[in-house]
Amino acid sequence: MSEAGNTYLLEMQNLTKRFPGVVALNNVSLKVKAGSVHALMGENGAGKSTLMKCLFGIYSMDEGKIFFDGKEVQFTSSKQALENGVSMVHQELNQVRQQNVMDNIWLGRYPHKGIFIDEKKMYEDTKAIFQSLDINIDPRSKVSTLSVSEMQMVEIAKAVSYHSKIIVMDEPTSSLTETEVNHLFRIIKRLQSENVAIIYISHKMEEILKISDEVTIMRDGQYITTKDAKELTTNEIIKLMVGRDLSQRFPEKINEPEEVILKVKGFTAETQPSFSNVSFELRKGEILGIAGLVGSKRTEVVEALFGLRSLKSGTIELRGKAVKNDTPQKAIKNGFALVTEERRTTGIYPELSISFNSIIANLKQYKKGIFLSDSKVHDDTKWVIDSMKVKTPSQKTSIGSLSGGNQQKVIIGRWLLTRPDILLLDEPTRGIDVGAKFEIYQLINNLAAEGKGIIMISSEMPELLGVTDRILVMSNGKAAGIVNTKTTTQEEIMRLAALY
Amino acid sequence: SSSTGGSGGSGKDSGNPAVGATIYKFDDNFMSYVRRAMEDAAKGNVKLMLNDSQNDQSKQIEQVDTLIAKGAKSLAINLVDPKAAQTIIDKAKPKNIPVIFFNKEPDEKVLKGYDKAYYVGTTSSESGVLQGEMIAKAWEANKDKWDKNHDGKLQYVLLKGEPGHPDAEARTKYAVDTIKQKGIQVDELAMDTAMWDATKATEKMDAWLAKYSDKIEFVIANNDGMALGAIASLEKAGYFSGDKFMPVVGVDAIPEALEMIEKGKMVGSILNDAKNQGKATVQLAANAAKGKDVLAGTEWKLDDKKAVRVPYVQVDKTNIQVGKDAYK
Amino acid sequence: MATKKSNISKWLFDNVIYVFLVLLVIGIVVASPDFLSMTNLINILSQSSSRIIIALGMAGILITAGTDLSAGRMVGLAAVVSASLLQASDYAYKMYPHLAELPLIVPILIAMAVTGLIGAVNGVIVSKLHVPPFIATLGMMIGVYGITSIYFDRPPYGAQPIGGLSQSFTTFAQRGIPVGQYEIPYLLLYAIIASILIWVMWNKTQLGKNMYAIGGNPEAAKVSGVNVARNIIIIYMIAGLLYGFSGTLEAGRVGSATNNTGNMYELDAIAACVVGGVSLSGGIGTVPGVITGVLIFQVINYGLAFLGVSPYIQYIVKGLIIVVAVAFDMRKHAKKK
Amino acid sequence: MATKKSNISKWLFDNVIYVFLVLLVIGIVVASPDFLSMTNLINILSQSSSRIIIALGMAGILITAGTDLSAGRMVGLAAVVSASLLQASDYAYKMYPHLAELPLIVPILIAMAVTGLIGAVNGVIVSKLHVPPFIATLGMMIGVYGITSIYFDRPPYGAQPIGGLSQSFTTFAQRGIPVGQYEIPYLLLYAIIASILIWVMWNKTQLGKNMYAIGGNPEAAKVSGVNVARNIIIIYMIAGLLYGFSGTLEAGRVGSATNNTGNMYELDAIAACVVGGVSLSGGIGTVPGVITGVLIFQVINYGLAFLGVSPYIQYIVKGLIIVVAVAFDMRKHAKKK
Ligand SMILES: Nc1ncnc2c1ncn2[C@@H]1O[C@H](COP(=O)(O)OP(=O)(O)OP(=O)(O)O)[C@@H](O)[C@H]1O
Ligand SMILES: Nc1ncnc2c1ncn2[C@@H]1O[C@H](COP(=O)(O)OP(=O)(O)OP(=O)(O)O)[C@@H](O)[C@H]1O
Ligand SMILES: [Mg+2]
Ligand SMILES: [Mg+2]
Repeated sequence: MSEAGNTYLLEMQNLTKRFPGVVALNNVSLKVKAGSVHALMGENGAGKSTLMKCLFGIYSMDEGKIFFDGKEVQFTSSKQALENGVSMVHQELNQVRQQNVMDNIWLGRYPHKGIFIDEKKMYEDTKAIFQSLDINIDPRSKVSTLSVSEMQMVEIAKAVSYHSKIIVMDEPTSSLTETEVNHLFRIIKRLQSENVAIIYISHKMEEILKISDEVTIMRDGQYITTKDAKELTTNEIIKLMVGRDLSQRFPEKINEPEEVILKVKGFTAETQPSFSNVSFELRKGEILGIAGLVGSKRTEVVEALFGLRSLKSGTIELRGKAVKNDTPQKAIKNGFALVTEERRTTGIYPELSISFNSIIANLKQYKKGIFLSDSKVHDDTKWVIDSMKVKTPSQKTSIGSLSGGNQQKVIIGRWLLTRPDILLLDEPTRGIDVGAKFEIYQLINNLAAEGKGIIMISSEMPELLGVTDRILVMSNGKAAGIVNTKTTTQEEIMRLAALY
Repeated sequence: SSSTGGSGGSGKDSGNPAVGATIYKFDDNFMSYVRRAMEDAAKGNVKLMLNDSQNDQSKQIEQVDTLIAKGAKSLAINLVDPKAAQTIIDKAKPKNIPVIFFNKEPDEKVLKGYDKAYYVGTTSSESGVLQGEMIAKAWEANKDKWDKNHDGKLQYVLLKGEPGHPDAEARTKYAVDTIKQKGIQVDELAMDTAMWDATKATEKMDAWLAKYSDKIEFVIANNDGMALGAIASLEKAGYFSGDKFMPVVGVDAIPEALEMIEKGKMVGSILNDAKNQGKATVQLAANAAKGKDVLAGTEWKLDDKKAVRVPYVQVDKTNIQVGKDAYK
Repeated sequence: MATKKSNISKWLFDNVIYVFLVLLVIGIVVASPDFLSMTNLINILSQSSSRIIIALGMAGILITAGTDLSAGRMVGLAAVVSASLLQASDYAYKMYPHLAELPLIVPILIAMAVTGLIGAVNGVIVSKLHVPPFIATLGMMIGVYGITSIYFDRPPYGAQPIGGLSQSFTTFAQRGIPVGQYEIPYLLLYAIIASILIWVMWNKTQLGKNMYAIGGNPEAAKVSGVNVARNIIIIYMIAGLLYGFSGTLEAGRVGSATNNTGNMYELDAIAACVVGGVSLSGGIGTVPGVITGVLIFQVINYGLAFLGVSPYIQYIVKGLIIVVAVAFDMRKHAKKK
Repeated sequence: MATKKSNISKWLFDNVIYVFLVLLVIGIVVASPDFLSMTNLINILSQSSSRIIIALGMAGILITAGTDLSAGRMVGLAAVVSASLLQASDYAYKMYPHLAELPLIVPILIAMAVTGLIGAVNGVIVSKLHVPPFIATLGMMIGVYGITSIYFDRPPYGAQPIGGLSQSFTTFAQRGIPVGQYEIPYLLLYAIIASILIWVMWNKTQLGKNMYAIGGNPEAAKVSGVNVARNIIIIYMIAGLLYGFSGTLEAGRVGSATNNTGNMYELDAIAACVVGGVSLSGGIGTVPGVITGVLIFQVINYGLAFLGVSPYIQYIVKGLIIVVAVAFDMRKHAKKK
């Protein structure tokens, strides 16, 4: 590393930040050296994003000091932060979807020609940035037409394009596939060689040790420790994060696949290009993974299965009987449940309480005559909070103020309350910390053991290999093959994923 | 303006008795003059508490509640909706508060049902009748020039106020009926509401001129505002310059209309005597508030309908001064 | 100690709008001590009653992230229809000269059925044809005015205000239950009953939860298995029923009805809802909040008239108070950061 | 072949609103062939002109996910102010009897300065006090009406329409450039100039891009370093300037002004914007769309009056057309994915 190694580019000292009912940060400190990758680790709700938002001028801290580049600073707006050499990739994608890619990249700092915007320069500069980062997206395409991973790559490119001294990346890889993650790492290495510091937040353990120089660990809004990455192992990090030993990453499999309960035949979407002629079977008590590259239409298949997309052709057979899931209502009635991929747009009701968010898919269960039973609602909410280990001050707290991971747990809890026979999970552990992941795997396992059929889309190969019984590999809208988890390898799956 | 009862004034504690008044719409150009006349008449005599009913009868009912709660000794009410008189009497009668309705006439039966209720104003139909008479007279005098198609019939377009508004309905009906009564045959080319509004009137007139052009022989408007709007459209189409002319009549005789009459761009209008209407209303209300006979010390007389009549006046080029004097 | 203080200030913060109502009343009382009377209280409450009923219908729609510009015109239609069917048998200018005097409930139900149906049509246009609520109900507002006018402006008497209402009708809307020297207006009772029913609907039924879900995140509602279209239609229909009932009350209260009755009531209703904490972007709103919003407006209207503020100045003061009320309420969101 | 056909249908789909305007005109022409005349075209365009200017101001605000209920009242204020300063020197009932005839530009600039300032205040209330735009501008709408009324209803002549406008003023708004036997109205030129300026602002300047960003995702704008408050204030101010200019045109066009001039224009403007494809939830809208929206409304108004449809039926037809227009436009969004 550089000789500036002993002076810190950024020093955050004793930050405290309170929200109504929560102390999100309690006396937290963080020191980052120039040209280093500093990983920030902690469970969901530990306060990582809040700490970064205090740096970036989104939140104002209640107590504490920040020194940056030798001066004491306290940015009161993101504009100030950006102008002073701090940029950030936000955990929740923050883009103007109605506008195009380059409008988003240059938002807040458009190049001028007189009083007019220099569109040509914008286009060329965007192209140049994309080229240097090896990104292949048309700068003029509308953001709303991009896939989630493309949006995330655009966000990363944007943060890089500020030529900041420090870049905060809050879960930049949550929607990226393995190839793209490697791509990002190349970008990070290059930035590092230009003496840029990176603060890297992620729940993906493999990444942390691969990329980071130092690791700071937080727990419950408290600073725990900062260590050299070389001195740490995954298990040690996990132990420091969750405060106890977590020897295994995946629970022991206890489910026993039995007879086939679901047959999907010849699924073809109405509007193409999309998936076509996808068929598979699911057994009772089985966990079926779906693997594939981004854009391989895994999401669209499960959405169609749940009645959210129209089919051109294809049938669903449930326990030998043909059923039609034209609408989500019918799907739910037929015993399906879907945890969607985009939590913010199709999952949470951000302004409403945790209680509301927990019970909304299950209202029929609470009916007493025409009224809803408050006590049952209360009990079920409590079950969700307890069994999913949701970190919240109360049932009445609005879900929007929870950390991303905790929101996800509530959504999973919501669907478990409906006691589905077939549970569809689209990237269920996205943004979830290791401890909670383990719990969710355990849950999935138990549900399977109880005889439910589970379909799980995931872009994390180890997760698929660690949890599922069989894996359907999608490639470019087609089913490229179904493999047995016990006997397959990462290489085989990758090969199938690139088949078409 | 002097419209308030003073802050904190309930009307109970000072020398002059309090009279509660509601105006159906404060910025109605005619009512604004009545209001002024009322304020003048009230000076040193009664404490006048004025309210703007904003063309909403239920608002007016609520204002009456407030006025009674504030201790009004009599009420002067310019109804929004003449059929709501009974409701107001139902509120005043139990408290024995006299009510002077003005400008919009309640049903006779309602008025007779409460010994302390009176009316000051015109007959609603009169403005229409007078407008019709004026049209007939002008038509007969200029028939050779104005009957463009020489069929002996009067082809008119009519700009109506807000449908359902008593004045709009009465003026429309009685103006046309009166023309017919005078033995003149008429064709209605078009009739549409411009909601009392000059801009809307201009736009309706634009369309009619495009459609009928020279076939239109007369423009009748329920008020001067719309007449002025029509004139703006006519001017744009080249009327009132050279020998292109179109007779236009309105109601209200507002200053701008007087100007148009003088310039020969308008045949005439109907003046409602704001000064005397306002004065009479306050005089009756003041007497009532003081417990005297309502007519005591005034020049007014009640007709058999318990009404003091203040007549309308036709204003055209020949007697324009009458109109001008109204704004002195 | 510190937390106790901060608890109180937190409570004040969360309930700013109730506090504001109290401050407003105190302000008026300071300016004119005789404002503090039972008569004034009863007046304000009874004046608020039919507005509360309208606002509750509107609030449901706003919570689904919709809006309803046709509310006022529906009130007018219901007023005209019910009045035309409830004219006293001895009244000279009856719209239906040969109609016998009907039992009160029949015309009220007819009026409500008509507006309920119109509400449902609004709901269909919004949820099935995907027309934005603003436009759907704007079209309806214009169209309903046309329908009301045609119904209203008919032989034998043409466009005359429909008056001469039967005794039973005016009693129903103008009288009350005698308590000592005062009368508790029936209007107030109707508003209380409506509020309780709506509160139960919003908080204790599936329809209510669905309503919040649709407004909170329509995409998520669809995924959660809510039949979005059906629920929207029902909610617009319920609003229609409430406007219809309120329209009959307006006719009875005023003693007559015209095609202009109810004009612009929707704006008052929306404003009262927003002041009362209903979010125009959907998902948020409570019954007490809506009631408070209406009361704030009515206290302003009544109070300014009572103080004898000149009408034009009243407009300025009213505009100012509305903005200030909400600006205070908004500080709780602004401070989050 | 197939793709060509689907390209045409896609184009029709995306431009449904323009197609609708054409269909509307065709419909009226079929009903009354003499509708197809140069005079009618000029009339419709000149009637649309001042509305286009208002709608463009409104559209900018809608694109930021705001709204402006005070637009109509600002138009009225500007009309009254400019008319009062531009009465012919020989007119008998002048508001300022001793005021010399001013050069046209002075009163126009004064009127625009007043409404521009009010617009900026709206922007401050929205962006700095975090009052929802609906309430901020509702308060402003009520307050401005009070101010206009006080200015308007004054001695010597009280609440009389302010007329007797100077020749230069009426020429400015009523005349045009002679072309053959017709006149291209100046109004149309003003509207065209305003449209071009606004188009440039929306599409070619930082302010425009920021406007879309703020409406599309205010959080994103903020974290990208956009000064959201300042941009919002400027956009509301520009809208105010446009309303002000349009108000002077209204006064000049009609030849007089009252405190009721412009009443409810905001509703027309919002409706025209939405019909023209501006999203009330922000982030979406184009200048040609807004212009088309205004034209659709004006063709409906003018066409129905031209056809001589009875007034009440006009309301029903107008309501229907609005809903149908947007329902068609919405089909492009409606399809299940
Ligand atoms: N705007 C807010 N209002 C109230 N509470 C908040 C707000 N933002 C964060 N919190 C709370 O602060 C705590 C820390 O949240 P934060 O988002 O920083 O966690 P995190 O470490 O980033 O978690 P994750 O890994 O799930 O993203 C949580 O308890 C959260 O509920
Ligand atoms: N062209 C597009 N326009 C709009 N939305 C798109 C488009 N492409 C993808 N999406 C959205 O992105 C999401 C993922 O798309 P897709 O089904 O193609 O990928 P996937 O294989 O499911 O990948 P992953 O599961 O990693 O998201 C879907 O919800 C889809 O609606
Ligand atoms: Mg986070
Ligand atoms: Mg003739």
